[in-house]
Amino acid sequence: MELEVAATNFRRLVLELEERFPGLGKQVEEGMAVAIDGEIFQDAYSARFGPDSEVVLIPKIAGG
Amino acid sequence: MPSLNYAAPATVDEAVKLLAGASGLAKVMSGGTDLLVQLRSGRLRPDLIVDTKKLPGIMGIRQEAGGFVIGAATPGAVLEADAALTKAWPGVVEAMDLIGSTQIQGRASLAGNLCNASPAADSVPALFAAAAIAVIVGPNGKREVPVEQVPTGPGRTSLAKGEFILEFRLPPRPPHSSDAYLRFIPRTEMDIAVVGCGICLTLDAGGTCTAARVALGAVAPTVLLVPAAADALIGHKLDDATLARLDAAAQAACKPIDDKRGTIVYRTKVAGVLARRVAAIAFDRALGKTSAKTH
Amino acid sequence: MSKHHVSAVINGEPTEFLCETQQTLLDVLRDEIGLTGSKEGCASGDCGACSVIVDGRLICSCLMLGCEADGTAITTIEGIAQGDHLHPVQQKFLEHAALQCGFCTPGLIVASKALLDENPNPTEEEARYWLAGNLCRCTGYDKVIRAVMDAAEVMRGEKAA
Amino acid sequence: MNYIPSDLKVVGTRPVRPDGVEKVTGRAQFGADMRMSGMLWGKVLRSPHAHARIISIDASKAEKLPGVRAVVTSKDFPHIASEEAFVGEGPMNFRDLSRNCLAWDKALYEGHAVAAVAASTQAIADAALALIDVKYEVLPHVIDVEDAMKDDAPILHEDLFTAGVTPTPSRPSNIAKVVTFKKGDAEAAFKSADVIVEGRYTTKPVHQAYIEPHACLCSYNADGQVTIYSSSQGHFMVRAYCAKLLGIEIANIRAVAMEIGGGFGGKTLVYLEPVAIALSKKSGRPVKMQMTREDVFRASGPTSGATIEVKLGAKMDGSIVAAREILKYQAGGFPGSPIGPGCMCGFAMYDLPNVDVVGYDVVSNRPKVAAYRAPGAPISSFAVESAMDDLARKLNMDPIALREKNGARNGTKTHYGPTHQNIGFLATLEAAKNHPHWKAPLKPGQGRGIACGFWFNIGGESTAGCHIAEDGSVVATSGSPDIGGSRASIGMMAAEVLGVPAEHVRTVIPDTSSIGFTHVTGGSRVTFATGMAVTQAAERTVEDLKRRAAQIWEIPVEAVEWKDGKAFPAGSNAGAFEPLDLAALAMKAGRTGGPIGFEVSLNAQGAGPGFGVHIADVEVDKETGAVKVLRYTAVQDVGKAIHPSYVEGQIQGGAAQGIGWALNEEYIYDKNGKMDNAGFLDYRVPVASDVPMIEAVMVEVPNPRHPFGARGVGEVPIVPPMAAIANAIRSATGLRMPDLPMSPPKLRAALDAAARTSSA
Repeated sequence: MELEVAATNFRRLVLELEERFPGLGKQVEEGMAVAIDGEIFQDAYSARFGPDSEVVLIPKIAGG
Repeated sequence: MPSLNYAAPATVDEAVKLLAGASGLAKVMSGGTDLLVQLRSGRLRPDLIVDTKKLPGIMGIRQEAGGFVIGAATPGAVLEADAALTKAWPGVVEAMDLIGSTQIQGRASLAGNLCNASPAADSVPALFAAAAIAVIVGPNGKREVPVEQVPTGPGRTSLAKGEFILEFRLPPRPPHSSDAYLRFIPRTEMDIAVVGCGICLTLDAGGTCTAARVALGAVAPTVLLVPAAADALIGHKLDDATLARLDAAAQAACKPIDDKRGTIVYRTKVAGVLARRVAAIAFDRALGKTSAKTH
Repeated sequence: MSKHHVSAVINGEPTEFLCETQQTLLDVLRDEIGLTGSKEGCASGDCGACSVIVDGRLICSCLMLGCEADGTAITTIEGIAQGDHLHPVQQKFLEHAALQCGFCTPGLIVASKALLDENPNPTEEEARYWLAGNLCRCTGYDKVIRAVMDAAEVMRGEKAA
Repeated sequence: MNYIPSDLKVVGTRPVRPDGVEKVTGRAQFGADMRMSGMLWGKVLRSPHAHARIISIDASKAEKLPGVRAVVTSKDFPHIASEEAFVGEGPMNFRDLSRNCLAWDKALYEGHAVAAVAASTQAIADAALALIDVKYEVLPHVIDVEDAMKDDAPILHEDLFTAGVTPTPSRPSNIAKVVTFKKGDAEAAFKSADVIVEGRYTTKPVHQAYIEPHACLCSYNADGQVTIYSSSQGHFMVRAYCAKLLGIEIANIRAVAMEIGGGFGGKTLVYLEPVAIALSKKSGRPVKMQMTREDVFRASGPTSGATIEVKLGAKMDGSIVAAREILKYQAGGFPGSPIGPGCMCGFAMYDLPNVDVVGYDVVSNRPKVAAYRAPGAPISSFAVESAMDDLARKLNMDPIALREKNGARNGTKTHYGPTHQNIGFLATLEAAKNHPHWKAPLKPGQGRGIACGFWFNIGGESTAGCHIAEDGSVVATSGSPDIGGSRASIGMMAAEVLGVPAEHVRTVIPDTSSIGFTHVTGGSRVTFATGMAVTQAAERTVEDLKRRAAQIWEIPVEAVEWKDGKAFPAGSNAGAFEPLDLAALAMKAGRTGGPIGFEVSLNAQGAGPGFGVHIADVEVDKETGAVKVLRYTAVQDVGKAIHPSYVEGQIQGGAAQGIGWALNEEYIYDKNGKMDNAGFLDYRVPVASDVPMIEAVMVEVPNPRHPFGARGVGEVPIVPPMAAIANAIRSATGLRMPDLPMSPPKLRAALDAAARTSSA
């Protein structure tokens, strides 16, 4: 699913998703990692993204 | 808590007395490489362990009356280091050598391997093929029995209460005789045989087999001596037709089970494969072509 | 039954200890004497982490009873180096990075020393088969075998340490 | 800052690791090596049944046995609600974790912990276990993943409803989760393909099989303070998980990282520590616990077994137009298989326009899976890389050329979303293609295969420090337990920044009360993330040392230059001063601001992904079905190798584990759902004589987000081996072996079946 968002950082993205799709924001916040322009962020509050940024939500990755 | 007693007697009489007089379960220990695992897992709860390694003659190898006498508790590493034994009985030595790791070889013995009575024991098909004699001591004195009469089923032997094996006798070798043992395992080391095969044979000067014994391991509740497979060799040279008959006879003798180590179908096929390969090695050795050990 | 009183020479030190029958030599070394260099990886003789040398022979200390040790001479990993002078096998394990987690290392070093004592010039195949009873899950054995072969060269005097 | 490779003096060399001598002399202390005065031995009673309701547990007889000091069951633990919570390490369902440590109402697999005792000796503890009377109602069990997905399968959890499907199901299911990834329109694109290959593959659960069984020593003091000595991949993880499971404040727990005897992902969660703490609290004595090897196999995490279906569609020129993968992963008794990464990693290496991936996370009556090296990826890649090989054959194309044609490069958008950047896949393929192994002649009966692998690598939270001792020697600290030599690389990075030899830096791993929080050692993150932290700590130290030199010389700090471990005046204008080395500056520390040292905590971002290409040669004994690996070359994009020997070691070790996974390792169950091979005798990890030398080829495509260009290296090497060997077997025999392990009986049966077909 692809959609345009107004948010420019991860926290605002979560809030926006929660508002548009109740429950989704919480799920993203707690269960997913975010990849911004190809780079995976485990905890992305500090990350900013611009108008052309590719923001992808993916399952969290642990490791062996 | 039940207590476990331990004794390391210095004489055979004392050992027999301890074993025969034990009130609960008494176990004989030589190398202990099977016994200690069973003890640790709780599968076996003996009241007494009688360590035989201090008994005179039970450790070591000597030549006697043209044959060899191997002390029952002699570790595999000692067999392997004995050049004369290795030359005369390469199959018995390589079979013993295949049991476990270098570390296991420092402890494991022929008697332990035989009396643990696993159908997959590596040294046992070689001993069967070799027509080895087990010298058994017990409350009624000493008796000598062919090794193939010792195991009677998985984990069971024909030894009576108070009896244990003191030594093994390997018969004198006629000219052009040799033996060989191979087993199949999934790895290169450290596994229990999926199938094992030992063959001992004598050839005439022209390379025709005049006597043979063939034994298979891990294809029945006990190691099997397979006379039909021996008959496939006797009177013949090593050629494709002989090997094909041997393969068929070996397969026909198999009564294996499906388990975590192999299937009925697989074990049966591989028994035939190994019989052919072992026969080829034994023929070569008997003809003096090679004595190289295989891993 | 009361405990067994056992006297043995461990790493050159005359040592006495008490043990119960079911205690293995490994249990005794680790829990009674405090020599924890020998490791328990399986307690069934399948991993070699507890390898020690008893009267010149390499064995798994988990497959020998403590009470059997009476009158024996035992070398454990703690007795391989001479004071602060590492054995060539130890030195080469370090140089070749032949250890990662280091848990199987004591057993591998004891087993490798026993190999080179018996066969100073092993082939790679001989070294691999000798050490087949020492499981290592980290290294894939590559650097372990290189370290052993290199140590053998040093011990034969063909190469400076 | 980023360092210029040609300037590096320490990074890229091979010094002896700081903990080496301890480990070759037997002095290193692992989890089971600790003792405390008054210590008791703890032992666990485990379920003999694969699936059973626990009706009652009567421990009264055990409690009366002289020497027994405590018995605990799940009743001694706080009740935790089912929700994924964060305790620093990311999501974990703590109710499930608690139930895995000690079963609540149900035993979900054979070996599931049910009760535990603490006694003065091991023998008494064992005897006490036999006196605990547990009444079970044995329930039907299910082992296989596809059986567990059937409508009439025994249900493990009445409250488990499949997530990820609409509408939300009304019936409980063993399918915990469905994950889907879609890119383009695969269905339509398959119709445009010239060539299609399809395959169905299965893998068995395999265990990490670290040689050190889990072990810990825990002490609960009367004041509520707890000390934990244990071997794990994260002592902060142990602290957090124990706190959560037992309702203890985190600051009241001090966890000490003992040396860890291998983990490979299997020591990223707790089994014994919470139980030992509960026993210690109840008995008032320190409690030591260690698993037997059998316990390790029956009760600690293997990775998933799986069923995977793959379909690839390509044009005659080799360009893949559509790809589909369906993955069903066993999670064990509780949800949480690595299905997510499994769905992402299989096709991550390729530039594919149309992709459909569906993954299922499925519970069954087996031990709860734990992470294992590149969790999820090896299973998925075994299937995809086998199918790629079949596709290359069908197209009559070189298998490396097929991968080059479709290989991901910078700017490739993956099917799971992110666009690849700064990746080295094509360089890795190039190095494999140019390696002499790829062109070496083969003898009849031998075969060669190649396969590729991908892992994301991760960053995350790490703390490291750099402290200058009073004499100028250096102590580096790392919050990451060292599994495979990371103390060496951490110390080397500090030494590089400080301009001193590696031997001048001692690296230690302080306990959880003595250094800042750090995530588990996993995901190949330590040299990257903790390495970044130590580099920054050393850089701050250098800045501080320059400031102190400036103060001593009474010149501006900008006029001080740091080089080769010394402060110099920067050029003649700065003044004529003798350089000050670390010892000189340390001696004056008291007069220039006090102790010298910095600790840096960070959340590292930008761990670059890694790629591997493996080449395997095999020989098949067609009469026995035995496969011998003759030659093995593993090429990997490692970013920058900080300590090349340990990078090679990771690659070699991962490849050897993969060889075991390919040929012999598997969990075997009997008809009662009990594991039939819980020991090193019949769970067959490779021994020294099973494997050849493994040539590790390091391709260095620097990761710009790390000061030295490092990428994680530990996970990638276990991804390609299974398919590389399967493809080599296909090359030797013409047979596609779709089921792992490719054990001798299976291969002989396949050879026989092929012979029957060709003769018929």
